[in-house]
Amino acid sequence: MSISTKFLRALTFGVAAAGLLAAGPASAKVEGDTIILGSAISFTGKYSTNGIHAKNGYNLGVKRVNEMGGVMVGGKAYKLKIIYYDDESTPLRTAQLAERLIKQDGIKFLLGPYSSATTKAMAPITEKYKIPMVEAEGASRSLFTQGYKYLFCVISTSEQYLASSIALAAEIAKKNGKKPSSVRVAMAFENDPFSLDVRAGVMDDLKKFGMKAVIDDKLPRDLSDMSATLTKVKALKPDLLLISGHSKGAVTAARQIKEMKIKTPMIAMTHCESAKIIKKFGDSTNGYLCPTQWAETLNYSGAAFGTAGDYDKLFKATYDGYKNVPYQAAQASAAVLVWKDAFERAQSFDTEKLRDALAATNMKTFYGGIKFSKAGNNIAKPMVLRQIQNGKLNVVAPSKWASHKVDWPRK
Amino acid sequence: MTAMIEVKDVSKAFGGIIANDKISLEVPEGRVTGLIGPNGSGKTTLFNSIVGYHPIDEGSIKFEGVEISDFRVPKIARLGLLRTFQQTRIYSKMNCVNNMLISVNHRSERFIDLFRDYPPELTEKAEQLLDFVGLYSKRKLISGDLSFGQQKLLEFAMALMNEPRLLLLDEPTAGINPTLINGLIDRLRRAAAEMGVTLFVIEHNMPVIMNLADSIYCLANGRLLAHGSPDEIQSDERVINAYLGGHYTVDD
Amino acid sequence: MTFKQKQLALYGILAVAGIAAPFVFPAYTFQITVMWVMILFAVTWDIMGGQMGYNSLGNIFFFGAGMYTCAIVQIGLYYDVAQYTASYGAIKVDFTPEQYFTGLVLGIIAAALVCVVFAVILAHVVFGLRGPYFAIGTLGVTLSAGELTGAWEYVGGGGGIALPVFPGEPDDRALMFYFMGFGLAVATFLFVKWMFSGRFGLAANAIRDDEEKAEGMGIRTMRVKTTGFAVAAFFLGMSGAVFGNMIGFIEPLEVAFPSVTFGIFMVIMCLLGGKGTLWGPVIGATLFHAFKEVTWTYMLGWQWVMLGGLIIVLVVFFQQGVLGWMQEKWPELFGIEVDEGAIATALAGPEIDERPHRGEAAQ
Amino acid sequence: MMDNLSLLVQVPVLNIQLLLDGIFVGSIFALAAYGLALVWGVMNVKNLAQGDFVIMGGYIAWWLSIDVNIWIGMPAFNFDFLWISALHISTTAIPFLEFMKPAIHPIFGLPVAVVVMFGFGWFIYITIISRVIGKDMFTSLLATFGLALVISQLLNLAFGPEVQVAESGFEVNSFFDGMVTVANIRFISLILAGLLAAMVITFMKFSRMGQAIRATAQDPRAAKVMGIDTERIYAFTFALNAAICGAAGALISMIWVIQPFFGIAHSIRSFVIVTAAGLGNLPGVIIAGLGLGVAELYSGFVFGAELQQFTVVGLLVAILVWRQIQQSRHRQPVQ
Repeated sequence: MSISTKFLRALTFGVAAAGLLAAGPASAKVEGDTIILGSAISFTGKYSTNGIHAKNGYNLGVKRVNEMGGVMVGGKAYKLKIIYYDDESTPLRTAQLAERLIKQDGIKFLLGPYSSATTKAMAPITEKYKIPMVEAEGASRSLFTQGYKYLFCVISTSEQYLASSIALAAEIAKKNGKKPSSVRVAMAFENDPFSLDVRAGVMDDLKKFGMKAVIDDKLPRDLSDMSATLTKVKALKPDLLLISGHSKGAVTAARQIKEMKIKTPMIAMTHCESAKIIKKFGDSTNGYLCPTQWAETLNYSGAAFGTAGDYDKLFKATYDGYKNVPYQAAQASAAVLVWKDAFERAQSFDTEKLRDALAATNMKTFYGGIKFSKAGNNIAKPMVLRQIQNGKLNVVAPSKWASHKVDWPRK
Repeated sequence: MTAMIEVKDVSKAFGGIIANDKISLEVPEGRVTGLIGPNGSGKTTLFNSIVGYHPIDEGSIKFEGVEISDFRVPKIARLGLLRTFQQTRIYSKMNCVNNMLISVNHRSERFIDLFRDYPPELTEKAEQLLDFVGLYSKRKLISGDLSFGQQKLLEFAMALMNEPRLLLLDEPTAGINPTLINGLIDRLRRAAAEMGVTLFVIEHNMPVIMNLADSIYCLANGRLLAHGSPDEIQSDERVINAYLGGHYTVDD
Repeated sequence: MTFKQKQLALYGILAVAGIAAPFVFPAYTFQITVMWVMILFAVTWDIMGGQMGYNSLGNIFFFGAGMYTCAIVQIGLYYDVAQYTASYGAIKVDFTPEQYFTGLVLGIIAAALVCVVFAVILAHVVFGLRGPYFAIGTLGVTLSAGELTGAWEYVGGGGGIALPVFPGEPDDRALMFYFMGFGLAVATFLFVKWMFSGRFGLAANAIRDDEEKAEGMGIRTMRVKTTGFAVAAFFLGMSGAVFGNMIGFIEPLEVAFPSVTFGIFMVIMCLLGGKGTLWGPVIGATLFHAFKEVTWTYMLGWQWVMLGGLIIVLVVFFQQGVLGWMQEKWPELFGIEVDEGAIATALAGPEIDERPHRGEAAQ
Repeated sequence: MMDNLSLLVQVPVLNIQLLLDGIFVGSIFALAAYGLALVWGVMNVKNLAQGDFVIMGGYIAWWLSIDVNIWIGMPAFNFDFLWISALHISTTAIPFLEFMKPAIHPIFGLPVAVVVMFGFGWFIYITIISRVIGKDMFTSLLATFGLALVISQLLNLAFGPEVQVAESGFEVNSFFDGMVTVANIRFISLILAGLLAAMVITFMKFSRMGQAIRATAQDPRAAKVMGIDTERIYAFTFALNAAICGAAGALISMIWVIQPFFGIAHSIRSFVIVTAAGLGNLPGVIIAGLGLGVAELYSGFVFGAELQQFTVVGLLVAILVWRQIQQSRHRQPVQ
């Protein structure tokens, strides 16, 4: 046998193997009485904790919808089902999986991935294929300045995460007889799309109040130590310390704030509850302000799950090991409800009709109101700010939703 | 008769050990010059100094009138001054012909030449030289598979392929089957005579060097001990003493 | 058929298969495109790693550098890059088709050229390092590049850049990037094949076998190494530019400078196929890509463990790779002659071959 | 940047904080780096999984320190793709196996980590490293890279990607009006690191095994001729390295944080230190380790946290280049 035929064989084998094995199920959007949704989400990699929260949320949403008789389209009840892929928490993989879901699996209805970075990689592709996507985990505001028409997001955008804490700081300054512009702010944000976006929102608010950022550090993604930044905090004594870095950043910060006895009167950080800092660091976390998309104490309610509190109970009963239900899960369930609602109003599986139905969404759920702006983000639901008070998360701002008064300065 | 290499007062020490101490010698063009001395007398160090493997502490080395003591190895090689190694070094995963082809001299090579093919004349020449050292039938073999002696011959052929002006040979007969030494000496001589290559040879095998060289330098303890024709060296008391002190005897 | 004809036939079949693939398997266009890029990775890594014995762990640097260069050119031609990449309050952008294609083409060219410049500069930094230090040093360069880009606000830092959107149908977009990837891979392969057919190939192998000897014979080793590095950089830069646009969103640590994924994949693919050969990297990349896609589909969550296991098994037990193994098994297929009696004769002598000489052998 | 520098001058006491923090963590870096220098020097293995060994040790100490039901707290591997999932569920279903694991203080977790990692190191030596020794230098780098990948991914599957902390619960001391704070655990960890280093050094100097290791490092062939079982020496050395890493990891989990993917950063730190100090240069390793710790903190303070990681890899490149310039075989002109 000659050398070239050998090469040829090896190559054909390789190509054939690649083709065969990747072939998988070439299913369509709707199979029999099942509507198939698709999602690429983080099972591995740095976002996998939250990715799995989101997956649990999606699954609970699907389970509940199916239990309630499924989705009624054209007088027929359809069950929901989700095909998942693991995006490994990297946008590189998400983009590939988006193609795969749409082109190979024939998915026409998508649920979003976890994190802004991966959603940023996914949105241009769904947009190109005109496949509607309801996402619940990508908050970056820049997603909604691109004019995407097929992207719908049930959560509040990222610039709102820490905005209310700045407003609160201004309020407190006034109450203490100081000008809001005298507030000095220290910031430590992870160097990734989500946190940079939160930071951009904060910068706008600072400008609005005339406040000054005395520290503006960006935390590398695999930083295991913040003591250099916190040493600066000690020296400069800011009035407000803002931290954003997913769960990882929250744990590192909470630990070192405790250990370095940082005395800043007001500290706000994202992802407190998904990082479980109360359990880990106990009393030292008292007084932290934690923005949240959703809280089980809010008096929202909707058809599928009842009240926010009911959802909380159901979720804890369904999945082991949750002390607090992370909002990442709740909003994922809400995204499934949005799809159900859209199918039933559109009475069709046509993606264009569904897109229009999604755009016209206006519903009340356990997660709060959902109504999309032209850009696709949810404008019917505020972010709330909770404070850790004696190991409990209590809503303290905005005042419309507040159940407790804010403790200032924190102990 | 002009001197091809002029070594003047060259010293080289490693740490506290003085390997070469103010050595001066000359290698005349077109001749075979020998370098002998007991183990550890500094012969290989001197070779390394000449071809540029390490800086020298003091002195001067001139090749065809050009001071080369601050040049580095490749540059000196491109001037036409080449050496073979005591521990034979060839490109062991390439076949013999390719070993030869890559050994052509790089004196006037331009950047663009890197992307050129070898002209057929070169392959022809490579095969001729392989034939000259008796490796023709093994030309397609991977050179690492050759026996030690054959590798040594290949290395010699590679050096000739480079068309050097001067070739420094470090113990060409070490490890070669004694019955074949005469054949090798014959080839060395023919290389010198037919190809106009000046040879400078380190050798431990006294009969070989006496037979081969036109003149011989003897080193001992890092110093130049004696210089003369083979006959003079053979009868030089100091040389005999130096060797008797070592492991070698000069019984012909 | 003669060897040459068979070879031509093989190339023909592969070319036809490559061109037909996106039309036969339209659903897999994206994955096959990635496969071509993987082949390009493996082939370029082999220039230094396989053929020259310089095992770099940092070649992916050029991929990222090309990606960012292209992005800066594409955007910078029409907008202010700093404003475009600002994470919030981003300016509304709209690229006309003409702007898009001009930007893309110029960006790819710039990526290639900038990477060559980087390669020449880096060559002087890293080629003095030997063995493991070279591998670690190149890895260090790439990691630093990722960290530095992440701290560079002009290009959006860790927030990344969303690249201009292709003005047209998604299927056309997929096809365009497919043919860019395919074309680049083929061009790389042919260029490397041509480059290694001449003096460069022998010089590279000489450096691999014994660099000191090569220097001693007067080979301009630095020139050869720099050239090899620059060629790899040239093609990697272009692949980065194309890949970045294909993904549509780039950021420093995971997309542009993925040193622990793509950066290591290159090496593994070469080892799998057989390093230091022309076809080894191609075969290795194809098999590896297939393996990866399979584990990603059927072993959700465990794919990385599998991959790590594959690396260990490959490196420990199967270093010669598929082609190397074939070469050992059937050397005659590869035009290698083995003298069965060589070792026996070597031991018994005669040392100088007294068998037929040239003239006689020819008859 | 200038602001930060002037801040250091205006509030000089901050330097004490930075220096102290740098030294505390640098001592742990030095410990892990010493292990690397050991396997590198003795068996010429460049262990890219060094950092992952460290993180693994950290996870052992952390897991022992938390208060969990043994089965729920067991590594929750997701075996969805295999029949093994059934197996996992059946074990959780056995009621009498459900008991609470007592929480063990991380300081007592440290010796456990050392022992477990020693065994793990021996196992890895037999399965992987023994087949890598003697092959070309790149092989050990790649094989241990694969190993690093497997370890970090398994840790991730088992414990999730969250950052974890082994809480010591010790007091924090304040000095200079609260400007300098030192957690007691950091002092303790420094002392423990010093003690461990002293133990290892004494062991290497005076025990028969230590002497055999040093003999093997100098000349494996001669050692073999002298009747030393080099294979066992290698296995022991590698296991010892893993044990040292385990200790370093336990300390890291107490004073910093751990996460499955932080291994690579620790590996690079070890390489930086060993490359800067050279093999077999113990004082060098200690100084380079402490220096790296301090350098990281200062760069984080002065240039901003975003360049803290860069400092480590940047230093690696800089040291390599500097070494290259030093060692390059430039033929100097004769003066």
